[in-house]
Amino acid sequence: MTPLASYLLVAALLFSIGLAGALTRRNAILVLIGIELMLNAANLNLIAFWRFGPHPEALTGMMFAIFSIAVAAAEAAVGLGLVIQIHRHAKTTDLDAMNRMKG
Amino acid sequence: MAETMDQIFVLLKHWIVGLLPVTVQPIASVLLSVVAIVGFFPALFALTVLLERKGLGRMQNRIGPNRVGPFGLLQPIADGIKSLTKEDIVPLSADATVHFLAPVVLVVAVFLGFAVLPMGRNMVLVDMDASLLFYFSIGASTELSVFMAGWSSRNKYSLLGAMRAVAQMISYEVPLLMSSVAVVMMTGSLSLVKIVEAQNHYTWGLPHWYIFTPWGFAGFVMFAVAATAETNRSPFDLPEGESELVAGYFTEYSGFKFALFFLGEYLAMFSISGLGATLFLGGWSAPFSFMTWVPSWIWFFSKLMLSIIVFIWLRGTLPRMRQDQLMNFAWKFVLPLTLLNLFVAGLWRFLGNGWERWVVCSAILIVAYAAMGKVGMRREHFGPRSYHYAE
Amino acid sequence: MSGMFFLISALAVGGGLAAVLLKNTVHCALALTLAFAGLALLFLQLDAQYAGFAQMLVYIGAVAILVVFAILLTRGSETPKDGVYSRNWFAGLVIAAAVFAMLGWAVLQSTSVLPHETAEPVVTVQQIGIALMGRYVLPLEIVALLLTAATIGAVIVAMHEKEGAK
Amino acid sequence: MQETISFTPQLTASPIAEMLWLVPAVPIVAAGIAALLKQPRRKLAATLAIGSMSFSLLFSLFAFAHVLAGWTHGLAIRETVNITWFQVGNSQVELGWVLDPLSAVMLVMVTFVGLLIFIYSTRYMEHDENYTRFFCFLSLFAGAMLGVVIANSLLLFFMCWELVGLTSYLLIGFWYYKPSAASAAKKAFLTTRVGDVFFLLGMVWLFSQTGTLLFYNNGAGSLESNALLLLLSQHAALGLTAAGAIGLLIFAGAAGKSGQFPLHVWLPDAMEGPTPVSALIHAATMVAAGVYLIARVYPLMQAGALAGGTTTPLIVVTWVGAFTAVFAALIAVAQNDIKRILAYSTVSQLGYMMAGLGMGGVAVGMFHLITHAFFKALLFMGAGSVIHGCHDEQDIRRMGGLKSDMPITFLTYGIGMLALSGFPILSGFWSKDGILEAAQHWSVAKTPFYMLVFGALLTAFYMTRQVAYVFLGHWRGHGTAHESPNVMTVPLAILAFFAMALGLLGTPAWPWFHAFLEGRSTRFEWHILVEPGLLGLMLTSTAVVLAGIFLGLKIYGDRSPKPEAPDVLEKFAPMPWRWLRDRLYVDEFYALTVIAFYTWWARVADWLDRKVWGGAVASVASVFRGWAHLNRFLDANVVDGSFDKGCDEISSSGGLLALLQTGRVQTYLRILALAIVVLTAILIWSSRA
Repeated sequence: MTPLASYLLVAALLFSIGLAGALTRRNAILVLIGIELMLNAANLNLIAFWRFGPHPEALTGMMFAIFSIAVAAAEAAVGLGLVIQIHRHAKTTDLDAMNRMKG
Repeated sequence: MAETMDQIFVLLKHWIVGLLPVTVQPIASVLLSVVAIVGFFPALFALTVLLERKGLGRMQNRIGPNRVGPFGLLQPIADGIKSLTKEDIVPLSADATVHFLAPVVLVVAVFLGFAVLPMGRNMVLVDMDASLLFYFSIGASTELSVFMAGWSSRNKYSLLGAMRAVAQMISYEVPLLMSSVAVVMMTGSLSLVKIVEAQNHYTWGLPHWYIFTPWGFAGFVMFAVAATAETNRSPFDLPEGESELVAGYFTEYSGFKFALFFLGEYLAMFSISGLGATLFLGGWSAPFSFMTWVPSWIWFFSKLMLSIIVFIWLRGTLPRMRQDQLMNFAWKFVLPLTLLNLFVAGLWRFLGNGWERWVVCSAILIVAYAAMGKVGMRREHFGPRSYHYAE
Repeated sequence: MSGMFFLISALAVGGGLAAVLLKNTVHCALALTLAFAGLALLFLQLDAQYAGFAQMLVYIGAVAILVVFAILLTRGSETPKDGVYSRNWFAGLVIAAAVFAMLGWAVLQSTSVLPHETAEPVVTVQQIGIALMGRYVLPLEIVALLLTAATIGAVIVAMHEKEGAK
Repeated sequence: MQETISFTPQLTASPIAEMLWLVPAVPIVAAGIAALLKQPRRKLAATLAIGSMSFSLLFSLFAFAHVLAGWTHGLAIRETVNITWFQVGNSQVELGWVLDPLSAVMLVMVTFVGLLIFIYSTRYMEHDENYTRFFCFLSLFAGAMLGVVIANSLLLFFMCWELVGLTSYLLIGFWYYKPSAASAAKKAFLTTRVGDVFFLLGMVWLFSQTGTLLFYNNGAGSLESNALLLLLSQHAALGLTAAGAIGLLIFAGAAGKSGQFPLHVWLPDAMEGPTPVSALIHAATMVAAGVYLIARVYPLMQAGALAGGTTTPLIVVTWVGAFTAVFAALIAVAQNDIKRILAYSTVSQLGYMMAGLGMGGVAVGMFHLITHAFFKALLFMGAGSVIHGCHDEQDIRRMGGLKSDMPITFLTYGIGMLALSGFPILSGFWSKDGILEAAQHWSVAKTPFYMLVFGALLTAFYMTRQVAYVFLGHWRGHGTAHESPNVMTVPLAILAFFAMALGLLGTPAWPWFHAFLEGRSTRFEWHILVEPGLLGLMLTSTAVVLAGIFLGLKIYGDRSPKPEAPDVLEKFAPMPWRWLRDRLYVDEFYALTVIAFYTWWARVADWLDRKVWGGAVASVASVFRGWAHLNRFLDANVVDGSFDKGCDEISSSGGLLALLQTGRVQTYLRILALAIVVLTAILIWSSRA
């Protein structure tokens, strides 16, 4: 059976990929995508630790993951709503172009 | 005898698996079931198409297909051959990969859905603990395929159709889930097998199907509505409303891919009817205690076919809705009622076994239905409407 | 069994990479769903059925669709003329790499102390439900509140300034 | 005089005392509701205000009756209800209300006069489009004032006090579109604030010393013997005891509210508000609050006084009061605005009250407060009716001969004026006599007595002058004056009745009021009236008053019909007249000292901000800019593309140092990620070590 370390490594990889995406892409939506990836990586960590932890029956890690999934959904909804609104306002989703409070 | 008839497929499978070397047996049994499913439902699909065409024909004072074979029975085969041999056109500007992947994803997803449906006693491919959740999470991915189809073929009709379809599916997925959550509450399990078993009792020869309770009935009605919309069937078939956008998201599809979409649609219809039957109509359990000798799978499939017939009948009868009406209906009527239905189910659970719970629950639901009809369905939501064009 | 793991994680990582690297935004979104699916499978690998399905339902069913919608609404699908990468992509890349190095190092540092395989936990959905309604009922309520607020907020934020255009 | 067997104190709270909080609560709630009303709901707003006020009046009457019953049975009722508001460490802050003769009398007065004024304003304000807002403010004000009255904790007192200040600000500035009104409101607010700061200081000091702010708490209150002894044992600077110092601080607050000399400037300007407001604020309630405060904390003021002796705070109170009385009366002589004259007379009367408190004790001052409340309200409302009748004309030189045009107003106003100037057997006479008598017997000095007598003369004089200007002679205004409607005259009549009759409660022969407040029994003793000392005093004051009135009539009896004609006294003595007319330049003085200082200080601060800090920031920024320039230079000179990128990063991170606020999301994200890296590194190292 796969050891915990490999799961953690995969999670770390996904996390950094997401981070890279969030850091390098121009498009706000893609930044959001990167953030989603990072969240998922975190969830993977949680689940893995729950599975390998001493008390899986306590369900703590799993609950954490489930809640974070729910929160992530909310975050995505609001984030994308904001992006759409910004696009309406500034006619762009280019983050480099969006560095002023006034449009 | 009845026992063997009931379990015939299971026995058959065991017998075949028994012939194979032990090492491959687990894989083989799974494969067998898969093959059975993958083989059986397309056949059913063929039959259904014929049935639909004939039925519609009758409803429209036509005869329907009657040239190929006796009573046109071979029509499906002809159709199949035609669609297989047809040229497969991919628009130049289309996004070839996605355009190709879309129907595949759809069909795969829909097929996965069957894996958890108990089609008879001990006749379920995987009896997992969260099978209902699995079903819905798979169903969620069909929307994606629809979108892929619509977006990839670079065609405004396709895109509009896809948008409509996705919006509609998402809006109706909520009531679909909610109405089945009531059942889950009562059964205390997400496993479809357990749900069927919970309904498989009889008092005075009558079954304990959930449809025979106030909340169950309301839930079933709303489930049916949501399912119709989920499968883009008339009267909710705007996404492929040929009068508005040629054929919705598979305008640009032809030949085998089109056939796949067609197949996918019908399979979705089957699986969702199967789910409805499982949740509310007691799955494979017999309608009367004295008919339990009839094999369980017969019951399941008869229920399934019954609801298919209802689908066809609706399609032949009802006019198509308008997009805003559709949405209003989903969010302002069905969803609130399903939520209320959850509450009523809870009430039912805690009101004890007396006759009061019948009165109370039915009263609440009827009043709510009437009130919602009065308030939520007012004319300004459904009457003629002024169109604002995209600015 | 391990082979399975590699397959799945390859799927997830590949999806993630594609989601980050592809030029066409919609492709990115689709690749993202791929990554999500891979992650869900990983959850199943870890015997977290419920979490896995929830992941699938929420991410593939809702978030991916949302992203796609957002892309179409913001015309993000056509690639901008001045490249898809931001001005300082280099720094971003470096930093991301640094983060990965750091995390990986941390993991490898601690392989020895990490807990080893325990017996496969038998967690039924029922237990989860009971836990949700019992120990975790307060977080559940809060999350419910949050979701409501988020829904309303999203609707208000994304709503047209002038009413009408339905 | 009367035998002084003190009554047995009675402490347990009766149901009526338990529910006393309703008295302020109801008007405040009414105000809250009125605040939610839309402008056109005028009737409803007025009904709410008047209804709530009459409820309070009813309840206050019950409370009064309760106390009275107790008094007749020989009980000195003092029922307190205290609640712990919150706990700070081990000392807890308490609020509470008290029902004793003092608060009972005050309650009845405030609610009664207030109600009359409310009714009066329904008509006076009827053409104002902010009717609802007006009544909202009015009832809020009344509620706050009632809160002040019933407060049993200095803290609660202070809260309501501040609320009164706020609402007075709102009411004076009710016609905020008039710049004069707006500035007057600001002035009132700020000037009273000056006093309140001292008040707050005193309060904090009191709390730090005694650990409680309750007045009465079954022996644990701050006005009860233990606390007072404790305070007396403490010694502050200048040979004052803590009690004395706190008393002085509190008096500063009181002086601010009831316009004693240094802080009186806001009161005349406050006349910019609608006349009912002037009546409410400057007759019945707000200005009385200061006097009431002194009366309330009298034990503190008096602490350490030997029998018949006096204390530093009381002496200060007396002198300030006496001075204010004369000072304001002098100014009032030379004013031409009908309401301003009344305002200054209010100031001087408040001076009388203070002096009375300082010399004669609670009862004397309070008695004058009550009587004054009635006749001053009467005068203000009469003035309002005059203004109403003369089409919003306020300059008395443009009036005259109204005697025939508005008879009821003239009659009532005349009564009020006589009462104010202390015409025999009218209420003002008795209350003022009480003060004069106290002054006569004051042990410290006789000067206040003469000052007050002179003040009486002036009062009679300027009131006569005003009446002569307004009601006698011939009409000098434009248009024709008309009598006001009943809604306005009836309250006048009622008040007039009380202005006449109320004095009889406090004649030396039957000092019921004093007895009631101080918890003694009393009975008729005619012979006191003919005791030589008192008789002489009464005769002198009568003579003074008559002299004043006579002078007034003599000088202003036949006013020339030309409004522009200079005042008689002006011709007689132009220079001092101008001083008086310009209110002895107090405002100008403040403008030259305090305000000038503030503007100067503000300029200094501005300069500091601009030059010093701004310069510092600018220099830092320039340093960073130089750094960024350097980077750009390096950048330009390095050719290799990837290395170029790297330098680009460095420069952009240099820029990032210069101004962290790039507004670029990804910059922030990058910093975040870096932080993660660093923190993880630290974590691992720390765990390894």
